[in-house]
Amino acid sequence: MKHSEIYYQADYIPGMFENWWKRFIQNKLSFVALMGLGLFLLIAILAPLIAPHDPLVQYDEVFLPPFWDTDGNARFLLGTDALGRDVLSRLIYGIRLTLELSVTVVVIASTIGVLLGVATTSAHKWVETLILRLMDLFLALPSLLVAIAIVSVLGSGVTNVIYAVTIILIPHFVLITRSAIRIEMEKDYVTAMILDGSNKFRLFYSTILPNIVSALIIQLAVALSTAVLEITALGFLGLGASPPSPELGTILSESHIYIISAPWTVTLPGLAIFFIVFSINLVSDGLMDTRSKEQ
Amino acid sequence: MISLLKNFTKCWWRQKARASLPFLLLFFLPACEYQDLKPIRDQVLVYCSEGNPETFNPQLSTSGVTFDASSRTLYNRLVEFKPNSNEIAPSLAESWSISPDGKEYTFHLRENVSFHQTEHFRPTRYLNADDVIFSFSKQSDNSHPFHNTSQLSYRYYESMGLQNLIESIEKSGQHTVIFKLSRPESPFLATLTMDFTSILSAEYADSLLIQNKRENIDSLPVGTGPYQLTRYQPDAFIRYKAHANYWNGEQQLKNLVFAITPDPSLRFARVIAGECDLMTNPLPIHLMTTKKYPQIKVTTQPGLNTAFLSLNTQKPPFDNPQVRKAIELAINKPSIIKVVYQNNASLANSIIPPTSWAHVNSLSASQFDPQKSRQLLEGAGYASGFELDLWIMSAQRAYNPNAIKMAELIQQNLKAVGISVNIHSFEYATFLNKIRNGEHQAALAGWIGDNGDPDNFFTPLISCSATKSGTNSTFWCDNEIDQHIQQAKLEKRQATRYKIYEKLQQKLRQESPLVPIAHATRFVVLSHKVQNFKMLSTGGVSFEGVYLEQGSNDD
Amino acid sequence: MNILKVNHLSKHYTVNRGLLRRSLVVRAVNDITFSLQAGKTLAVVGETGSGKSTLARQIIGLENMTKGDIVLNEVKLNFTNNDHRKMRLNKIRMIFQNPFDALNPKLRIGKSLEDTLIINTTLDAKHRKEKIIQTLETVGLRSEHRKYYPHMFTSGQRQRIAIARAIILEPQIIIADEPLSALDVSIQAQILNLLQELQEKMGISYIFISHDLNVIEHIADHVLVMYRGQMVEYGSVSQVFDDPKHPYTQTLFASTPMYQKRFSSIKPSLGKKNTVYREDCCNFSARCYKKDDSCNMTCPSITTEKDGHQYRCIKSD
Amino acid sequence: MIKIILNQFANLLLSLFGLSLLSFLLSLLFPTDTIYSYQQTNLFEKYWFYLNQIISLEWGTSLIHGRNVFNDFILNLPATIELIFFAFAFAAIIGIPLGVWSAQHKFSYKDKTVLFGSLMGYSLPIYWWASILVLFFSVSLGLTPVAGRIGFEYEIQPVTGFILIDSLISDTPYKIDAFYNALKHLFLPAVVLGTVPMAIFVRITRSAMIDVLSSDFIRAAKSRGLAHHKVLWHHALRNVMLPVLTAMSIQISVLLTGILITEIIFSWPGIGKWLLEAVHRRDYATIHGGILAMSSLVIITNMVIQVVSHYFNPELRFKR
Repeated sequence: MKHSEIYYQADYIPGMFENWWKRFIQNKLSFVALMGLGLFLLIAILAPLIAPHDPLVQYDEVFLPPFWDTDGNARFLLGTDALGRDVLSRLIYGIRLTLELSVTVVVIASTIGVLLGVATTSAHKWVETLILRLMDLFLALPSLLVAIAIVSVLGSGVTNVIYAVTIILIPHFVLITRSAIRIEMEKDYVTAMILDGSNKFRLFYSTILPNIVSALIIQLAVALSTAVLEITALGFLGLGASPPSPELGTILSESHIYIISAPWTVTLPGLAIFFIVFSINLVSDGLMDTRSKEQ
Repeated sequence: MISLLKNFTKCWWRQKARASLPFLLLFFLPACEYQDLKPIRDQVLVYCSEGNPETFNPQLSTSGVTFDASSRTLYNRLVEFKPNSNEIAPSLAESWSISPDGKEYTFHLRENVSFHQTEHFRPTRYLNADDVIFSFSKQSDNSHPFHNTSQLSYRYYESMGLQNLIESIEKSGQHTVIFKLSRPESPFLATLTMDFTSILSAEYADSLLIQNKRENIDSLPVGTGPYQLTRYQPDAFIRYKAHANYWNGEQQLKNLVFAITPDPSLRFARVIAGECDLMTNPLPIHLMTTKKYPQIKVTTQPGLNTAFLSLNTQKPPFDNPQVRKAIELAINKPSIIKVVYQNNASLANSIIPPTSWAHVNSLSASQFDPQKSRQLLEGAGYASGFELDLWIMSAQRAYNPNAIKMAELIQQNLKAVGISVNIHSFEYATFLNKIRNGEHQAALAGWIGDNGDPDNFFTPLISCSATKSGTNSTFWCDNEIDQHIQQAKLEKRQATRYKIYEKLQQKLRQESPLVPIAHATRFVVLSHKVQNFKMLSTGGVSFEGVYLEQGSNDD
Repeated sequence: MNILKVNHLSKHYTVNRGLLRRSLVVRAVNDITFSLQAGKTLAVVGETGSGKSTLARQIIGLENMTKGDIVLNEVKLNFTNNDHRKMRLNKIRMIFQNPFDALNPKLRIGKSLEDTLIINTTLDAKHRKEKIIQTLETVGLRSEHRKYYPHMFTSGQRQRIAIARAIILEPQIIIADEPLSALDVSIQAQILNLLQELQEKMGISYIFISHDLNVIEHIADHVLVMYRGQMVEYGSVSQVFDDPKHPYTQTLFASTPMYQKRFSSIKPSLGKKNTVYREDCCNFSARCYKKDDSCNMTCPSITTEKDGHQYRCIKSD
Repeated sequence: MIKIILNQFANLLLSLFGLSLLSFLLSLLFPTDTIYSYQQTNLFEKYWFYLNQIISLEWGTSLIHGRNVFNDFILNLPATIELIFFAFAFAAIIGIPLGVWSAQHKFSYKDKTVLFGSLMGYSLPIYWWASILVLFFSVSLGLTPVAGRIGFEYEIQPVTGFILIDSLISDTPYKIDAFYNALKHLFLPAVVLGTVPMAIFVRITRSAMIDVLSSDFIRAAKSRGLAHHKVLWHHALRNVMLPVLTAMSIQISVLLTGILITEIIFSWPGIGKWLLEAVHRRDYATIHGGILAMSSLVIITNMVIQVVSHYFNPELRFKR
């Protein structure tokens, strides 16, 4: 027996996730972004508790500027909008609603997309071709155009926006899943698993999934930022959630006409969207970084 | 500070542009070229208009946007109001006389009135009686070859009841026309000032008939007006040039452009930036900031308009007057006036605005009373409320600066009495079409008086005949009321008419087929360069006599 | 006793070359026959693309055969029969060439090994753990290594783990597909020793795929030389190494430094491969230093000498 | 090369076929669409009829204006192409050099700043970005026009439909002024539309450049003593262009998404504004035709770029 090549003596070997986390937070920026994103999520979850006012209630003070302005009022920290509604509360609920919609969309799209992606790798050749062709077609088309087509068939409104954006996102998940699985299938350890007599389910669950999960998580982050942008864009174009619903894009489209006289009603919701998307993008950048370090 | 920064930026870009590659020049040099363009800019008046005209034939429309672009620019009527007054003045008719029984109107037409000379039509004769007869029979005669040139119908002609009123129009010599009426009608002269009575060219129609291009009469207009159409690009602009042989003298201003800008914020920005010289219907919030911009000024006028919530009385639950009343009580009008109009409007208790002589001051004011409203709803069997689809149009109107806002306020108000409102927004033309078909349950609508006569509100808005032409969006038809309306039209004396209208308005308050909300004050924001601009009492814009001051105001 | 017999095994692929061209039949493995005895090692030699790996994949059951049959423990294996498949997977195990690719990077070593046991045995958790520890120690690792992830190991250690994974089910045959080629020379020796140690202790037979003649001479009992899917020479190590009959085998020796002296007279021809593949004929002729016109006229059959040494060449003397 | 073109063409036909199926489905869902009131009972015959209509460019007439949808599309297209061209130019002219510069200083704070900035640009909701730019440049500074394609004082007859060309070939005395005025109008929309592609260009150029700079042939070139800038511009950039070109084909799709928003905000009379206004007017004939036309345009452009990038890629060109 030869024991000459043992380097690790530690009793505690950190798990895969812990390792990943350590690598991830090495990048300070993505860590800060993750905290930011967490903050947004916290705002979304706690919205009813932290919002100072009801987002729909209209007070008598119309177009009150934010508190730092000389005409500002501490009662309405970020001022009021054209209807005398508290901008801060509308922002808080807007973050909640927008994130809620985006997360819903991403969850549905990723589930369907991954299942379809798995299906293409093990289905009949012509089913595979059909799905892939369709996905290619959808990918080639401008996403907002597809969404508009869907919304103009189904009519505007929150539910239809969810359908539209889901359909936009699915192809990405299908292709990512498919290509990740195909790369995995070439690996010797997958062959080894087959030679162990593993069934397809176990093969997927214990061998392939852990290896494609990082690709999927990156795609989830990318999809989330796309979803936020598309949902708010549809809202802005008047095809999304209808007023007075405090969806960030809808808020923007409502207040857009006041940009010259009451700029805070436009800049603040825009900034909220920007920071949400920016922090998601920073996080997904960090995820990609972590992944490339891993390989 | 801003100007300092402005100068700095200009110079900086200029230096950079000189020193660097051509592509930079392409991008940044243009920003420094503004001064050089001044002279041409001064020869064109740009009006930021609110939307596409439906057509260039004013006979086919009821919308002010269409009238601004067609009747007031391209055409003339037999008679016209003097600016800012209710007094009727000659126009294409030099003079007129009314028979003692009030049933015969004789008009003597002006001689040497020439039509536009355009790329597609060269007039060979001056205006004569044939043109007048053509313009009216096109609307009245179903078998007229030009009656069905468009999918649009002659809504005004029908809703004003001219079909039954005018018995015949006869010509007596080249320049005399006699209108024979079936009954005396006191507002008839005022009706003839209205846009839909604009005089078209019969000769042009004949030439189109030969070319088999009849539909061109609506899209490529030929009129007698101060300007003629040179180019129209939908959603972008309408170009006019001065009519060289205009009977009232060629306009000093040679070029006129309507820049189609539905977004009110963009309109305002364009006026500030000097891209437009004039805009109507600014947002109230913008009015508060106009002092910051020395290059512009604001003129105001109490408006001859009413914004109201129209309830479709053909559909439950609004077939029940109790429910309609309950809706009126639940709506907080003062708050709407404050928030939506920024107090630039007066509260409406009736469809007749205060500027009209038929306005009744003593009318019982509508109270904001949710309590009572709820009781009424309970009494009508809607204790647990109901769902309501409220239709609005996305475009801003003279009587309603922000329909979405108003709808949202109403949504809140009605929520308090248990009615949940779903707001549906439509583009202007779609909105009108759907309303006309009676597809709505409730809609935020409005009316702008266009001939100064109170009948102009009653007949189109609540008469039975107007349910067919579609301007009566409540589809409410009451024979007694209709009789009152007719009676008032026959009466010559204003005092007696006032009595009838007073009764009418009281009856309307009880029935509430519609909920009057506000009479908006009208505003025009314009550059100091614009001279001699007068607002029309009826609400539209006319550019006759307007000119630009040359080379002043260098900002 | 022959635990494995391979008779006339063939694998043909049909390759589509687009709409306009005729499809092509590739004979990856063509008519291979050999047998393997318990505790013995058969080395398969050949250049890249000679069909060694396909042969291995066929024996282990990853690919079906076009012709021929495989007999394991006197049972003629049927590809679609589940029992046969199970038996084959248990009795024949495989070691891969690249130790970096052979272990799932996301699983701890113990988990990887345990999966194998869960699927193939009825042992409970405690016994599985014992078995894993025992196996790890057998291949020269320590029990706490089961908590480690693959990336924490050196390539030699990883190959040990791969071996552990192969022997944990106590198979009769291990197919090792170039198990040493990715390793440093010093570690190669260690792994080779380990493999021999295991053979002595557990009586495992190896099918050892390699192109390293040195190693083969060291470990193998028999040698099978393949060229373009065909068997060109087969015999015991001493037969093949002392007296290679086929020109291809000779060329192989000539291009290996250690044997170069003995075969210095042979000048490997640098010609291209035969452009036309002819089934059952000599496909080496274009590169053969002995070829003449008769090579293209006659198709060689397998010559079997009295001592069992086989080769496929008409020009060998 | 011919084979590649044929191959791409087959792909294109297949995509267009799929697209026609999808839009056929749409037409079944829009019974209001006058021209497609099918007489046929059989679904296949309906489709055949539909296909014939589409190929013969009989796309129906707008329900609002009553004008031919295809003519409308062609009328609005030049404005969009002009805008896309300048947005692309802006994105490439700023993005590619920035990416190269960033790659040269890789992992330094300069590089990190550029990356951070590009990620910001990538995250911008452009409808908001447009508002901010208008507020600053047009309203506060008065440097750029607020909206539109050219000042209304200039009357330019459309010949090619491209206002920059039309203004120069027009026989008006103010044509040079008009040209500059049109350029000024292009500035902000092009910047807004080009921001996201620019951010993407920066990132792609940077990573491609880092790959190329660390490759053997660049090191060989450097060791031959070639001047730094020569190595960079002659050898490295050429090899960077390929991934950038590929990225461009994806950007076409991104740009068209941006077009919809940018044109609305700047009242730019192109196909994006045309389509969205149709959506708001429920003008189904125009919506249908517009979506079909824009989708086909994207697919065809993608194909062209694929062929071009094949042509520029020697590795792929000589591969059989």
